[in-house]
Amino acid sequence: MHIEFDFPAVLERWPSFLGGAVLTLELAFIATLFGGILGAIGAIGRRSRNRSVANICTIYVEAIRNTPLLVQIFLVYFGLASIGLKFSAFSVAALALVINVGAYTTEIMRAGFDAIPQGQIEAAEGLALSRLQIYWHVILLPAMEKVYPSLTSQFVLLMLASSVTSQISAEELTAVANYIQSDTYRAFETYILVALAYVVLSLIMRAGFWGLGMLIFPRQRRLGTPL
Amino acid sequence: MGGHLNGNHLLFLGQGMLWTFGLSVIALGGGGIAGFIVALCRVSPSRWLRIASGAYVQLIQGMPLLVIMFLAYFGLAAIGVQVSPLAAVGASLTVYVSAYLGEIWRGCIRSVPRPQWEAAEGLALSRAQRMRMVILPQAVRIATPPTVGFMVQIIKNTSLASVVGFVELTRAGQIINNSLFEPFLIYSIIALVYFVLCFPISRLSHRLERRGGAARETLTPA
Amino acid sequence: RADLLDDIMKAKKIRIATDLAIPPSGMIDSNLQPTGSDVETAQLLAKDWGLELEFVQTTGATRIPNVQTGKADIIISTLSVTPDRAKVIDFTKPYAALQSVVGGLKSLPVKDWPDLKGKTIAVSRGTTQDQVLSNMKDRDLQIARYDDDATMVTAAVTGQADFIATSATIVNQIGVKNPARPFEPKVLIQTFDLAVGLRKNEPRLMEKLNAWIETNLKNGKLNAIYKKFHGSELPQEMRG
Amino acid sequence: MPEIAAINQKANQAGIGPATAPASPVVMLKDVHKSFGSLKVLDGVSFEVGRGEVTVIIGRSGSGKSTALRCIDRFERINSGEILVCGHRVDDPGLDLRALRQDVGIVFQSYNLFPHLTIEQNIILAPCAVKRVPKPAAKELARRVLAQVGLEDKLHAYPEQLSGGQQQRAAIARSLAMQPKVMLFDEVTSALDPELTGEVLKVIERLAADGMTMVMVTHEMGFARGIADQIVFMHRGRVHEAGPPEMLASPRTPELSQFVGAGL
Amino acid sequence: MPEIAAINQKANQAGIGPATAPASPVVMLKDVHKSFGSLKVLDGVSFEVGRGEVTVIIGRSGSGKSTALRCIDRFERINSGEILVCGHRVDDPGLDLRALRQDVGIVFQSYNLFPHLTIEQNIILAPCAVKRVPKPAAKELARRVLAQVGLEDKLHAYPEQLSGGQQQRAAIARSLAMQPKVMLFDEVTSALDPELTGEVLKVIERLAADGMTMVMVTHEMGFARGIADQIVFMHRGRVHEAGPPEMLASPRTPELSQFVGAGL
Ligand SMILES: Nc1ncnc2c1ncn2[C@@H]1O[C@H](COP(=O)(O)OP(=O)(O)OP(=O)(O)O)[C@@H](O)[C@H]1O
Ligand SMILES: Nc1ncnc2c1ncn2[C@@H]1O[C@H](COP(=O)(O)OP(=O)(O)OP(=O)(O)O)[C@@H](O)[C@H]1O
Ligand SMILES: [Mg+2]
Ligand SMILES: [Mg+2]
Repeated sequence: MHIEFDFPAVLERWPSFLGGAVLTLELAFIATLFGGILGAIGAIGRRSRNRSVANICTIYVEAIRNTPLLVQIFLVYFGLASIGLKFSAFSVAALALVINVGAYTTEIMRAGFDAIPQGQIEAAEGLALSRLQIYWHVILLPAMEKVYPSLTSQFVLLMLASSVTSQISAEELTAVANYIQSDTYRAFETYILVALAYVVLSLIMRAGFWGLGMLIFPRQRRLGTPL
Repeated sequence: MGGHLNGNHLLFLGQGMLWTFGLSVIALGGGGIAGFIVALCRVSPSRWLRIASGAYVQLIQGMPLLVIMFLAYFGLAAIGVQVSPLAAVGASLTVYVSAYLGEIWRGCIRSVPRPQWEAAEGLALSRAQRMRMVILPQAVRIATPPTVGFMVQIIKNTSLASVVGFVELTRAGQIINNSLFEPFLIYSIIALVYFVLCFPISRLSHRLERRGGAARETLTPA
Repeated sequence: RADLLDDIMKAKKIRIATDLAIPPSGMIDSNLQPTGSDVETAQLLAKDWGLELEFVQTTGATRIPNVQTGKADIIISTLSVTPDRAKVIDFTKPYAALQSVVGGLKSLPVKDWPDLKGKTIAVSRGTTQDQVLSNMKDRDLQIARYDDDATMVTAAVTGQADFIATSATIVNQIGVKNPARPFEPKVLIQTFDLAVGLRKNEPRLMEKLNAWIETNLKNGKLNAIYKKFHGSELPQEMRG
Repeated sequence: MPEIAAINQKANQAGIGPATAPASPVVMLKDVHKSFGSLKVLDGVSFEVGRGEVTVIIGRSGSGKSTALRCIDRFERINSGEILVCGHRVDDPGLDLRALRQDVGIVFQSYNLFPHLTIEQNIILAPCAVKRVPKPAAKELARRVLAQVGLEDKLHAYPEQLSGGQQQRAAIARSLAMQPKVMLFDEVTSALDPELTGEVLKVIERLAADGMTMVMVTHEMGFARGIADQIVFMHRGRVHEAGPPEMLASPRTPELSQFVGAGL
Repeated sequence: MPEIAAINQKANQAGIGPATAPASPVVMLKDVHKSFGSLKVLDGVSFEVGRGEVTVIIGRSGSGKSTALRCIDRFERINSGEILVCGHRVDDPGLDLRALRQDVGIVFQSYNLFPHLTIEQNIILAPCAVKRVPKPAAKELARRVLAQVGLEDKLHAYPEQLSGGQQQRAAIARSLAMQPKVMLFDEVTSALDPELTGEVLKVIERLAADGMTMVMVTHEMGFARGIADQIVFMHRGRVHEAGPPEMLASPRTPELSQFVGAGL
């Protein structure tokens, strides 16, 4: 074949790569934080005794999980603009990602909530704790502990999926890669580097989640149970 | 440029949908078999097999599918191996799906309670017999809901096959949109089609999950 | 190693990489047939050389790898020539040119570059417009990059963008889609030469393509195709 | 043991020692019926428990013992009948659940300590969250109830670091920290080996001696005989026989005699 | 009961009745040491079990009873010492594991029936897969061993449709179907209520009466006293006392006397 690899030609753009990687991480962070909160609320909603609350949460989950992220991003970005609300691409990208990962998190957290033995909840009820107190003190943390691996995988997946926000002018890693590759026409070098960058980012995220796990699950820290 | 959505366009989307469907079948068929092997390696008594398959899973799960497809199609060609688009996409999806399903299934095999493994061992069953007669039948019941749930992801992810020239549902929509400039209409239609493809599967997964939940409880007597 | 031209002639078939999602150069018509200026150029070439034509569907990002790895023979897909790109693939003589402008809302009082200071301009990522504007560091422009023309146009139609940098043809199209937001060309950026791309070191094919382009620019066929889709003539000096 | 005295102050102030006869009942079930779907589980259960009294419920598996206990703390809602606990009308749909549960402590077979909290955190959770006891006072309280069950040194351990018997005692301490007026125990020793069982039963014996009102389901016949003021033998959702512990020695019905004989 | 006789044919052919003294030992542990990481669990355990003998291991939780039992069937590998079972050198790394396990049947506290198979399928699984018994013969065998444990009517039930005691008896039947020479039981009744416990113990008593060699861990002291030829009291990973059942009545060490007394 007639391909001579020239990594330096692409590598010299490392500040752009770095900028893109940082933006990707920022998006992932915001989506993880708020998506996590949204997911916890959604999961509580899905288990609510109030039928309409539960139904709304179910519709949210099903609508998001069964349509592509790209389409959701377009609908949010252009939809908001059509009704006169103009936000930066970054805000919209972050918003769309939060909504998206919130739906997945809802399902995962619900499974975690369901996995808390009924006996635990009854013991808490027997201690006169209110429903909210039970969620907060007895269910939330152990449930998160149980589903922590799936939860973190989902967030890493989200980070990888955030590449589609390049479509609406968010300058994350893939966007930068596309720019560099069309500027230099060095597609292979760019794609190989971007693959490496994503692997590194996902390792960073996993390490971060591991550290976070150590922090919020003190029992794991004390007893050394592997997460 | 311009013009209005007509029957031909819908036909075009329909063809795209068929590709989406076909690619999904390939992904799940190939990925299912490979994933099964990965899962077995992940629980293998051999340390090296476990480590190697673990690294494989980590690597693949750290890469966007788009990049895997790109490297499979163009990267292999660059080192002199010409592959057809279908082969490249099939291989990429197989590799990608195998990493995820392998990991899901490993969890399911692992979640068959330890005493069950020991009971089988105590009956002098060989390792293969234990797997086949005792562990796998139980793991399958646990594995069905997450596997079916993962199918939904794959159906949506086949859209990335456009990178090697497949005009599946999303790409078909893009092409039509780029000549009609009706993004709302077209993307809403695409969303709807995906929803129609995916929703029944999601529901199925829920139903199975509820039944699987009951099954799981019976796995740990007393 | 084999010569690409011989291969093409032996196969009686030429495989041309074209992105069918970049109107008005490549798109599909309402009968789902490929159409656009690049498409007709490709068809003309195949006819002249007596070859069967196969379009290799690409996206913007995969045009180059497709010829590098031999999955397509040449690219006719609004490739504009830059020195960086010329290190990776070879370009023929230009067969067309693209007039790029900054278009803006009719109602906005913008006449020249200074008026665009601090304004956000939407472009298609990685296009030559993108490169040129990105290099205008002193003009203090904000650039929003979209993945393709359609998304960029949608941004303009819905109000996410008040300025776009693209061809004049596309700028005029926006008002048709949303009469409430008519756009007009405001500032001329530059006229870019568009060339056919092929993998490096194929001198015989290059020679034959150059000859063909020269002939068809002279006889006006390429100009006619261009005018049909872009609404304007090719620049005088190109027509020879 | 001054701590125990403090906890049981009220009972003692009322002048009721462990051995005196019941005054007005603290727990009363009257013709309680309860079905799960078509399965009748309680079929007209009635009994009373006086202040400071220990009632032991026995019966074979599935006879409805746990269900009866759970109805008392409104973990199950009954279909008909009347339940009165410390002045709360448990059968009333408008019952203030949390007020009821402040007066009633319940401990199950599976200890159900919260695994992510240390023993101290397990104990102070409810007093702090429900009764708004300030943290330092709650910690003091935790130390006191743990001493009561002989676990003062396990304050900062996590449940999984404790043996089964220790976990069960910690669960009892957690209930005690809410200073309940009645304690319910559902087979609290049946997951334990004889030695651990002994530890837990000793704790319960001490509670009884201090005048705590208790209802317990147990299979430990010897223990039941020793501690109970009243024994309730359930069979097929009914109270088949009830009376003082001596009734175990001379069963009136063949069912009870079979049950007592079965354990070898 | 001709079936039982058939199963225990070999023992009887050897002329060894239930009450006779042991001949050459079927199970022998000699100075067995076993650690989990830094935790020493077995610290020089030795005992022997003769053909047709019943040995009961007792001791408090964590003393290493289960571990000792598991070492006999090579579920755990020992660090040093010697284990000989039916002529198999269990401590030998090159041991033919599956041959050993054809000679040894083991039953755990959690019955571990395979939930996806009927009782019959549970029972014929190993004979068909391991010993290549043809299906019809295996089914005949299943019927026989189920009759032995009093469950002939449950052939086609799934485990979850059985009560705990029935599940445990089915698990014993499954082991019997492999016609083992030794049976190991690890607290097989401790998840059961007194009545169900009685059912299971009766089955084991019958096995003992028919001359099966058995090693069992149990907390049922009364039962141990009645059935054992030898009692092994473990404490902190050692055999603290061993001897005939009468030793329970007059413990020589304070540990045993505390253990025996603790259960109230
Ligand atoms: N939530 C429930 N739904 C349906 N049936 C139930 C439920 N809880 C209990 N039962 C049934 O009610 C009957 C009585 O159960 P209960 O737990 O009160 O018995 P028990 O006397 O406590 O038995 P055990 O000694 O085994 O604990 C049983 O047949 C049981 O299967
Ligand atoms: N796989 C293991 N890894 C680490 N420690 C273990 C393991 N299995 C058992 N232990 C430890 O070894 C010790 C002895 O355990 P073992 O199960 O033999 O006791 P036991 O006498 O059977 O007790 P119990 O009556 O509670 O069943 C315990 O301290 C236990 O925690
Ligand atoms: Mg019960
Ligand atoms: Mg044990």
